[in-house]
Amino acid sequence: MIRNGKKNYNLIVGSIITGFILLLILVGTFYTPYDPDAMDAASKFAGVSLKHPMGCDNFGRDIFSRVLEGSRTTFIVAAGTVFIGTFFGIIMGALTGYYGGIVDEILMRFNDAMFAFPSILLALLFISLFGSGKYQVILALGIAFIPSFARIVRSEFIKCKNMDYVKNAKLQGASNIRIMFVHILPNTVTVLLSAIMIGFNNAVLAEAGMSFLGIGVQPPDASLGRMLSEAQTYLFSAPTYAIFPGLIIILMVLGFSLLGDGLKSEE
Amino acid sequence: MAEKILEVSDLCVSYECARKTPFEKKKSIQVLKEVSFSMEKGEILGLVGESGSGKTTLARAILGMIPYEGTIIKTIENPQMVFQDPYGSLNPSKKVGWILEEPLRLKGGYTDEERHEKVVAMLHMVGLDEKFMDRYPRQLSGGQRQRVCIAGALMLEPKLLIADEPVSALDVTIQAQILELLQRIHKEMDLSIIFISHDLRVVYQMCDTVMIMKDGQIVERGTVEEVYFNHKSEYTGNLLQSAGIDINS
Amino acid sequence: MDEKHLLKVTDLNIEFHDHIVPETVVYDFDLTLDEGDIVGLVGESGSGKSMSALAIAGLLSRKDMKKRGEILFEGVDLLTCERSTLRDIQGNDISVIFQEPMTSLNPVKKIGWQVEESLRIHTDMTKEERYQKVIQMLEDVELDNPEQVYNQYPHELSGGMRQRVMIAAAMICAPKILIADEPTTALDVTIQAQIVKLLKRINKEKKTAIIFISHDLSLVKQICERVLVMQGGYIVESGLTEDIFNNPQKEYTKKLIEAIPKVDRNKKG
Amino acid sequence: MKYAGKKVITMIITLFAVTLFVFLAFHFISGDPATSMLGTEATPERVEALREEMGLNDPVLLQYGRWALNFLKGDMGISYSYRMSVSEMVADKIPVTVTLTILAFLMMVVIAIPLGIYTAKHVGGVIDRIIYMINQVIMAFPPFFAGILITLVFGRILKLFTPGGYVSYQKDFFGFVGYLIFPAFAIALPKAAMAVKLLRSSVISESKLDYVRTAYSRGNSTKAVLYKHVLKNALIPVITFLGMALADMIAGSIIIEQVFSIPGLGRILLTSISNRDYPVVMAVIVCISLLVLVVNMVVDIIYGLVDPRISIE
Repeated sequence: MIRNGKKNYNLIVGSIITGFILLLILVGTFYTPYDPDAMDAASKFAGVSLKHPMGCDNFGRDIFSRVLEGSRTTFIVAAGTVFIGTFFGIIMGALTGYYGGIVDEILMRFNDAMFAFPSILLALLFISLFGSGKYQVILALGIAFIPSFARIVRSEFIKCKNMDYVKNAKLQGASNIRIMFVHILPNTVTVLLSAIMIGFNNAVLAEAGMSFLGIGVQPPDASLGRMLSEAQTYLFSAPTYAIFPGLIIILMVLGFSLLGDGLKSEE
Repeated sequence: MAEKILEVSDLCVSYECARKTPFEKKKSIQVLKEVSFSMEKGEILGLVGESGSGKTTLARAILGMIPYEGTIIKTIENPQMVFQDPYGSLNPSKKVGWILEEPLRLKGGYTDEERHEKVVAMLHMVGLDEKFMDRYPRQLSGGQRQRVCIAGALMLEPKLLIADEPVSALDVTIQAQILELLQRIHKEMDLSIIFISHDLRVVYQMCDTVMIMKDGQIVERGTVEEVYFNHKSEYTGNLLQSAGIDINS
Repeated sequence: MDEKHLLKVTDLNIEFHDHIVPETVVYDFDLTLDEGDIVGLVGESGSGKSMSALAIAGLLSRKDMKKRGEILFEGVDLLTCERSTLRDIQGNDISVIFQEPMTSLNPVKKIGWQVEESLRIHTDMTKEERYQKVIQMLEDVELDNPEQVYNQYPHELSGGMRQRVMIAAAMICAPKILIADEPTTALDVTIQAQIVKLLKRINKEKKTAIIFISHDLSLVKQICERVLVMQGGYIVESGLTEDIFNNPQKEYTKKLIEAIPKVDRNKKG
Repeated sequence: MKYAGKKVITMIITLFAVTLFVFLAFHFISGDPATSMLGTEATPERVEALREEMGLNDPVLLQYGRWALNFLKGDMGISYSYRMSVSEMVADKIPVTVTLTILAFLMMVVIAIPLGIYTAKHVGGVIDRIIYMINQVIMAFPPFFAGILITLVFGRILKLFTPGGYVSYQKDFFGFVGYLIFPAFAIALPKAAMAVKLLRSSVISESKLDYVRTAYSRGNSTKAVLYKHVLKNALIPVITFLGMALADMIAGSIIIEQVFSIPGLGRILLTSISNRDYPVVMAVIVCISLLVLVVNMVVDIIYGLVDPRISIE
């Protein structure tokens, strides 16, 4: 983490924040102070206290417990989205970038059209056809994210396939599949990693946005975006209800983007 | 008369230009125009020309890397190539050991130990020791990289090596060492070499025979002495003069 | 003060401070240059030849050259003078051409704009006068159709043409010193020979002093009267080109000269 | 000019593909429109009659052609839930969303370009580092959360505007724009932060290139090098980004409209999605796509004007 005598603050701070968030999610998986869905009329809009570190919402549910569960949902959705996007993006980008030709031409035109499309719009289209819910959101965002990953992988493959080491491998008799996935793919890791970081952040923001609109994750699953949309009504009376879920989203995104920047300058 | 290992006749190669619209007619540029020559076993053939003369295309056609018209008869198996840019021809994400073992893995039939032994032997052959196996290409100097490239090309013990500007990215003193290495393996491994270069001095030192190319055609072909001191074509004279070579010395 | 030399560099040291320990790339570099001289700076990569040249052109950060030494141009120390004085000299009295004409030209500006830039900065010429001057200069570096080239972009020209454009831009204010940093390395031999001929002509006709930097000894031998051989940041040997080639004193110089492949009829008996 | 023409053709082809895709998606997945319109209790005969009347028994492509042609004429079909013309429903929503997006875009450019240049000029300085950190945090802000905070701070606490007090542009244009300023700010802020970051890194990487050294060698001052040489090159990637950001903003306004209760395209889209009012959903999605595609086309053309290497190729 130290290079040329200068500390890589991005990497350090990014790791700390991301570590903290991952810890929260991990803890939240096994233990929450209260049942996130348990309502308690007595502690309705309870303020910040030792009993309720982030206060309570309009049904008297413990916000901290709900934030723990909500961040897990958000994280799972984002991770699933990025996985789908990366997996199919790599396959599509590798094949089109490596082989080129008419299939590449058509797929890329299609890709360009999809890419020009804001991913949230595509996800909305999908949701309006297939309904809302956690898995629908993962699928919708995942599909919407494929073009951007495919584009990145494709351009890396185009760059690499003209390199002499690829020609050399071909000359030595390596098969196309081997060249694509053993020789070229490892060289795209740096670029891919930073794309994954950015993609993850976009997925977090998109999921939060969709759940905020009420067309993302559905109850009983808690989600940070949903909490924010519920909190909006009680903004003045219970500002902590909105601020804490918002803060967690910001930290999650901030951590990954600092980490991404840090990794990039480490290269 | 030594045996012929390579015979090229009426070789034509053309590249298609990218079309601007799908309606446009396909255009193509002819890069090689009816090239014919042959090469003998043990020969070091210099291939000289300026950029765009088609020398690299000729090499690729011989190696079967691009489609061509005409005939190429090779009596030797799996010729290998050494590229100009030692930075680009080594996979940056792999260690030297992995890179050198790859041809053996692809061929198959070796155990892990055999592969390892062969790589170590080859590293010694090109003047490096086995600790280089665990290094990445970016940790090597330009000269060391080019040695690794040569080692990689020799792993399958080819009888023909095509070296495309193997020393032009290197400093003069390193250049001299690599040329010496090529000459040594030429003798020790009974290797024929096609040596592509734009540098007439290097070619003179390195090669037995030389072929001057211009615009996809062979301008002149002969032993270096013939071509350098008794050239028949004006273009050759122009090249020699441009390089500041005084042929009367 | 030594005012009779056009350029006098003494004890130039260059250190880079990117790392914890400063890295010295040039030690105690000395050079004198007079009107009409052509001096060669020869060495392998990392020898410090380009860095020395960039220092003379005022293109290095002054904090990297603080250790000691001076660069006197007509008596003015370029390392300590006002920045504006240095800028007045750059492009006007001292010009540079670089190895890669493609990347050294601004990709989104027309050739004419780039060639006349020094005129815009250093003279009060009108637009029309500048245009005439640029056309004349483009003709002077033997470019066909200067009017057409004026309106083209760098990517529309060939490598040789680009280097001619670079020379035109460098020579437009008739500088006293032209620094040529590996100007022909990226070019084909025949083009290389043409560029070398052009530089020689400029030197003869305009009395411009040239510092010619190259890794190619045989090329330097053709062009330069004097030569400085550098290695690892030091000047190993300097003197008249003829003396150095015929009678090298230092081991390294000998090695360099030996490394040039010889073309000699009796080689292979 | 040839280049611009090519871009226009590309856009038209893409628009064709997108509308066909949307049409087919709804055609095959959304179920039978006749049933949707008549409700589940309708007799099969009535449904069949309506199907015939609506042309639903024709081949799909013919239906697409008819739909597209009507769409071009301004007839976007009839809403299932409101039984009124979709065109009428959508028509007065478009100016709202477009104004919101344009406002946000202008704010982004006005904030990002000067700030980006400033930070690039002072790389490594204290202010640069502070701006970098602020930037990173702002980029992490979900736009709707920014909207919520803006409502809280500027609306509830400082009382600079009345949350929920949207004014129609037909009634009071200036009041309308005044109300949109804060939502536009919420949309612009994260994008502006990204643009600052991109411009900064673009200027820095351009400054390392050889032509910058050439510019200095001619006696240019640091300022002259930045403004006359580096900036134009550095802006090329930023233009692409601005185009994408504008497209994103059109889509992003869907969420912000919800936060600030603005009756724009986003609002109507969401209501229609929950009502399964497919003709409206389709119309809004196609309208937004059209806006996005036009923006992309304009960006491509500007790109060609700025970068001579593109248009000539």
